[in-house]
Amino acid sequence: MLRYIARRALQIIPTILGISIISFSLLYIFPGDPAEFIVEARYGVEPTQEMVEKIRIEMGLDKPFVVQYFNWLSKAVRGDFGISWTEDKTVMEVILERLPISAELFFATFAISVVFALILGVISAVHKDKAIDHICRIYSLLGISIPSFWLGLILIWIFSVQLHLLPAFGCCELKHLILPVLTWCFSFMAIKTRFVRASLLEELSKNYVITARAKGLPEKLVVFRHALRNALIPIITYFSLSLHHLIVGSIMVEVVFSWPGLGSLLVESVFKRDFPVVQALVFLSGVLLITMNLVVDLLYAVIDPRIRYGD
Amino acid sequence: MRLTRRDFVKYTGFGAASLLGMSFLGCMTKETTKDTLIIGYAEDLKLRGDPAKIDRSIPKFCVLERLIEYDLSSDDFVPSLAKKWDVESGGKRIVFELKKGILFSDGAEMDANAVKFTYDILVVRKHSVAPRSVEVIDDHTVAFNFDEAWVLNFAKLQDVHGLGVMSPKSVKPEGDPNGTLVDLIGTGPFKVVEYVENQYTVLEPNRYWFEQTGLEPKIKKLIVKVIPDEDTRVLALRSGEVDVLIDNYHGGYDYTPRNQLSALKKDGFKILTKNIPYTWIVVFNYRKEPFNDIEMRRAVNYAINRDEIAKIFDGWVRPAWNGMFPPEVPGMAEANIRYEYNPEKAKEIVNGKDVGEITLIVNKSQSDQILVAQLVQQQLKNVGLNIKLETLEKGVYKQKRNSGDYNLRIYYIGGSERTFYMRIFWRFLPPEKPWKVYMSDNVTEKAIAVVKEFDKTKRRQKFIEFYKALYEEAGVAPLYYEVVAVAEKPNVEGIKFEYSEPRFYSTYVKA
Amino acid sequence: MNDVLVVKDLQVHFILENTSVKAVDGVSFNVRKGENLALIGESGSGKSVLGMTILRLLPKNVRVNGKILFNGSNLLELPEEELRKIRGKEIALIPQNPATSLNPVLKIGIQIAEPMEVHLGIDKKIAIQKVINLLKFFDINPAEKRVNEYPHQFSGGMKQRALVAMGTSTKPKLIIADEPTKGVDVTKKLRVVELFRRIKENNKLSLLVITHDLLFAEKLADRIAVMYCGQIVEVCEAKTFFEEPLHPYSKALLDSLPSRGLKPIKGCSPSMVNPPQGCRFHPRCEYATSKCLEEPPLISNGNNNVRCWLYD
Amino acid sequence: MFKVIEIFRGIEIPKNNLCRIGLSVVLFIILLGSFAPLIAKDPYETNMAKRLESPSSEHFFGADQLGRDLFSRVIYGARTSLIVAITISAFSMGIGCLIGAVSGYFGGIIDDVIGRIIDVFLSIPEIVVNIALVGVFCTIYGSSTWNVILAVVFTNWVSYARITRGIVLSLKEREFIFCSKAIGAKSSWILFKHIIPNALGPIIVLATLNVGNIILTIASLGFLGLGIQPPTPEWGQLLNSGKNYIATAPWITFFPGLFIALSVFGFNLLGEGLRDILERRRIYE
Repeated sequence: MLRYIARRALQIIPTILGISIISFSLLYIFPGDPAEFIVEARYGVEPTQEMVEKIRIEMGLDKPFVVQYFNWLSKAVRGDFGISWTEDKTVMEVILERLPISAELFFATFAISVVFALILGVISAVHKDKAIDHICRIYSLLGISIPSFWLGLILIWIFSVQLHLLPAFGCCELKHLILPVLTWCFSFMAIKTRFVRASLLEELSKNYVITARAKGLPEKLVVFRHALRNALIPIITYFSLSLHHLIVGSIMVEVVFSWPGLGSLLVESVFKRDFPVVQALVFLSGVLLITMNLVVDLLYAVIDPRIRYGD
Repeated sequence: MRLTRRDFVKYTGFGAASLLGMSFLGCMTKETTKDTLIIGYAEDLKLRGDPAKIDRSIPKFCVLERLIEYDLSSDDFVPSLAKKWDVESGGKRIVFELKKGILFSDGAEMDANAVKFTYDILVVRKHSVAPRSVEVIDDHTVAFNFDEAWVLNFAKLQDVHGLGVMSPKSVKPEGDPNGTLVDLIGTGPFKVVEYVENQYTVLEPNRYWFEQTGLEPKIKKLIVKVIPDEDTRVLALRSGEVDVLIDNYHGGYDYTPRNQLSALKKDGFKILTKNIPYTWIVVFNYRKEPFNDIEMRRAVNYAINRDEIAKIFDGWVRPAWNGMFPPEVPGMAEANIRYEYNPEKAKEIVNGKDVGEITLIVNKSQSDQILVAQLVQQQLKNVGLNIKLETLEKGVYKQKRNSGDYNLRIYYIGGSERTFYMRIFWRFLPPEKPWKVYMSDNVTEKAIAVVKEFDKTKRRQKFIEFYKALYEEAGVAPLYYEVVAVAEKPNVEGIKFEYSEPRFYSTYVKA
Repeated sequence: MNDVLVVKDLQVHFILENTSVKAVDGVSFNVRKGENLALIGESGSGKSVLGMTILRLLPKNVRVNGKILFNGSNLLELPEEELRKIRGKEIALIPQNPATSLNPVLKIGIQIAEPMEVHLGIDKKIAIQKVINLLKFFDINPAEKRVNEYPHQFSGGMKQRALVAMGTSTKPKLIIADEPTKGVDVTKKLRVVELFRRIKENNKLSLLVITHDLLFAEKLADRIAVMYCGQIVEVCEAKTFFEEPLHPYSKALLDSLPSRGLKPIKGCSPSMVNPPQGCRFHPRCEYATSKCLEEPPLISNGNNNVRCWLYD
Repeated sequence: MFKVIEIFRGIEIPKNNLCRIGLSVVLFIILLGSFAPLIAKDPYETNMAKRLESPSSEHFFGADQLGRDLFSRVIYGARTSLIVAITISAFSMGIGCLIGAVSGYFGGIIDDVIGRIIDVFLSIPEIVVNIALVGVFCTIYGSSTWNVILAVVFTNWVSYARITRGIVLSLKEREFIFCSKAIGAKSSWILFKHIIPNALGPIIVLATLNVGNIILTIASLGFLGLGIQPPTPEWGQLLNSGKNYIATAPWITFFPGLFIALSVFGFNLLGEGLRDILERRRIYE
């Protein structure tokens, strides 16, 4: 088992390197001199030659690309992404400030989506091809088709503008959370519902389910004790995989509701040209995704007895 | 199968009920405040870190006060913290006598040292509006030395980049102009009690200010909420999240979108506006084909129907027919300029000229300006000028502006009252910089004459000459005259403009 | 009433996107009390479908006509809940793929105990005790340890025995064993035969064995029913069948056995979507006449029934 | 085209409900886009007298902030979205399939390297990289439609590469490739005569679903103000410009969003339907 973990962990290293190259290169697509941008962004004045020179040396921008890359990478893996170009803070500080705000939105959405996706998915699978299943399926297609920013605006129009029930924007209280969570849930839940349905249907088509039915078990037991228990393995892993949405997972929702999380930070930073922050966010979200993949693989091994007790 | 429709109804019912419950909770937590005023504002106030970077608006009229103010209607510099002043060395040295007994919100007295400390923040940073040096003569007398003998020196002392006077205790290490801002302490009507970066600032009345003025504070708290996106700010006002929206009108961005003011008013919100010497214009790349040709510049001026453009804003702004500034600006009315809308003439000029591809660049951080640019594009198209519109992110706009990679751009001249003189300096005076809007030997010479002149009456004459020269050369194409606006809920009372700034010391919120 | 199960004119149609397939077409037979009936036929002849139809375990896209009488009640018309009480209690199914027919994430013990819990209302702990006894009976040792293991820890043969244990645990009246020798290599086939004999010793039950394995059927069956292309072509005593089969298909089938000359049946199995007209076997039949284009009825020939014009 | 029909042959498309609805929605959008000049008026023509007019028989969807006919802008928006989405899809398909096929076909170290690259691109969060890239491109070159195309293609080619590689790897083992090799066929011949036609089915399904996704991505970028710039009508950007009128002129927001949702839904339905058909075919075989 340990060897398996080690092997998988080693496998992700090249992928992480690849992502680091992509995120680092973001800055180097620039034909111009980043130092000038930094001066402008940081001091808000027209850059003079000496200021630019100073920044260039200070930030190591005078060194060759490869050297700069390795400098950046060696710091990045320790969580040091340098200093923000627009604020007198380290990039990590900027990100950590916003992380809890994003996390609040994400976990609320995640919790609600998981519960309802399980319920809907099971209902849909069990009543396959009946009206309720069609409704669930159409919903899950709509969920991935309806743009969240539009849905968000429509909800704002209904609940804030027309009914004056809920605030259209803002952060960190329960009332602020409802609309963004609702909006995000709509798509988040749809994908999950679809997955639950598909997984359960796949399990329900397996032979052991026929055995269970042949035993004369009540359908409830067939579904919950037999099929769902098996389906939970892919479901749990898939759900945990979506934890990667924690970082920059809901850009559009955050932007629509001005939720000051990491998604908004990404867009703001793009507009403010605070590229170290953009770099860091791209890198971190990529790394989180890869790591979640790894964790999920290992999780799979833990919850599936075939692997757990296997050799 | 036992997991039946009943279960489904049960679960969805539970879900719906919990959501409903949550929304009721949401309603309940909404507080009805009488003694708190919440302001929606675009920028973080930047009350930590570099003291030279404090936000240009709110802290500087709520927390800080300046030495002098500028009154546009009389074209006079008027006392504020300074009681009176003497101009020495032909204008290169100004000695201020400060008012006595003014207290900072921490109870310490405002004195010459505080003034020197404040302006040293600029001096040590070699800021472009910094005086050469500041001398403390005695506790209540302070002298400023400048390189040039210009009336502009006064403007520099109260321009946006200049600071309101702050206590040396505001920074760490204490009194060090290179220090870090930790707690902004000023003499203004409000003091900072809580600051959360990028989220909000809580201000409370400054007891000493109210004692001094004999006024009674009517609110207990002023909260400035940071909402960077303009649309979200408007929604916040509509949804009752904030009571008031005020503009950050320094540089042509981050204000309440003007094209929404009517809708707000229609829905019962109060809109206060004040005319300011601030004009949106089309800037020509006058060093480059085809707009190095004065005729072509005239053609554009003929082609633009300023009435239509003002309609975008439903009458909240005035169309810029009479020259580069609105008529109330010193000398403007007397200059008696009148732009003409004459598409036929424009067509005639354009007709037969090979002008190549013309690009119009616009900074897209404001939705207003994107609309204006699209309308300008359409109007120029009507006279036979096909324009390629490029809506650019703030940084690229600047970059293209700086590199001269454009033919036309949407830009602004002037600003709030106290930035009026400085903007003439920024826009028309040498040395040549990308943010200048038009410079020619004639116009530049006349602009310099304006900012040199200490005598008000003579200065007015020089203004007229400057305006006329610019008009004759069709240096710019003015579009409309901007206002400064406050949008507030109907129950907010007592916000009033002083110069071009909204003041809150007598504001209250009806229940 | 000597019959446990009577199947009358059973038709099973699979409804597909734009066509339907008759997997079972007009099948009638009966299973007598205490007898072993082997239902034989090539893969795809519809015999497994038939087995599943009896317990209504087929997917939802089928249409079933006819009657399946068990203890006098028609299984096809019973409410789901009533039928559930028969499944696993009165009629047990031993599914055809031991490897996939056990739930991989449930312990064997729990799975075997389930029918007892559900149908006999036996407490879980006691049921597990009974399972251990069953496991011992079917040579799954050490039973106390095995009962807590997962299916993947069992060998193929053990899984099958576990399934048999599960089926017999409630002492049903009829066991349907679906292809019990599928995937079992020749050397171990005898053990399967042994296994099924064992069930019989202890229970007065009937056994319906669905198989394509003639040798296995020979060892176990009292009677044989032969299926071809969704129809039963011959039902007869086992002895008769192996000595002198009536239907040309039965003959051909027996001739294809290695011990009897390894003579393959000419032609291919017909498609179920579009079966041949008349006698379904006639395109491959040596004795085919023009009459065979008409569908033959099931004709009695002594104790046996055969669907062939030859015996008209 | 013949090959396409061949692949889905034997299945009457109208029999599949998903497909039928999806196809009609997609066709509807495509027709709107192609016949925009016939259906709609000039989407650029301003008329300040009609500013923010609500929907009427003259302006079905109302008028926008400059009095332009919103209906026309939405219809022309279909054009923009489709053209850009199909361009992106075509580029990604070209690049992706080529890389995938090369990787799968030649195997060995080439496959290892490309496989790793594919892994990397599969694990980058697409929209994050899209936004970052468009942002950077805008910063350097200013806004243009090519920014959007480049940025999306950068992340989008990988799904094509993966699927082609998979198909090539599995086909490579199948008999008829051996047969071809045995009779001395050239690599390129095998590639074009066997592998690509066989990969076509799954790729068409992927592309259909992909176009839907891309429309959504373009709209998202447009909504953030990073996508296609005004005055060119594009749905996301129309939505963006309408969002500050949500209280007074909700139609500016409503209709473009509806069309985004409709077209994405259509492509998704069609894609799903085609996938069903393909899968069922495989089962039949």
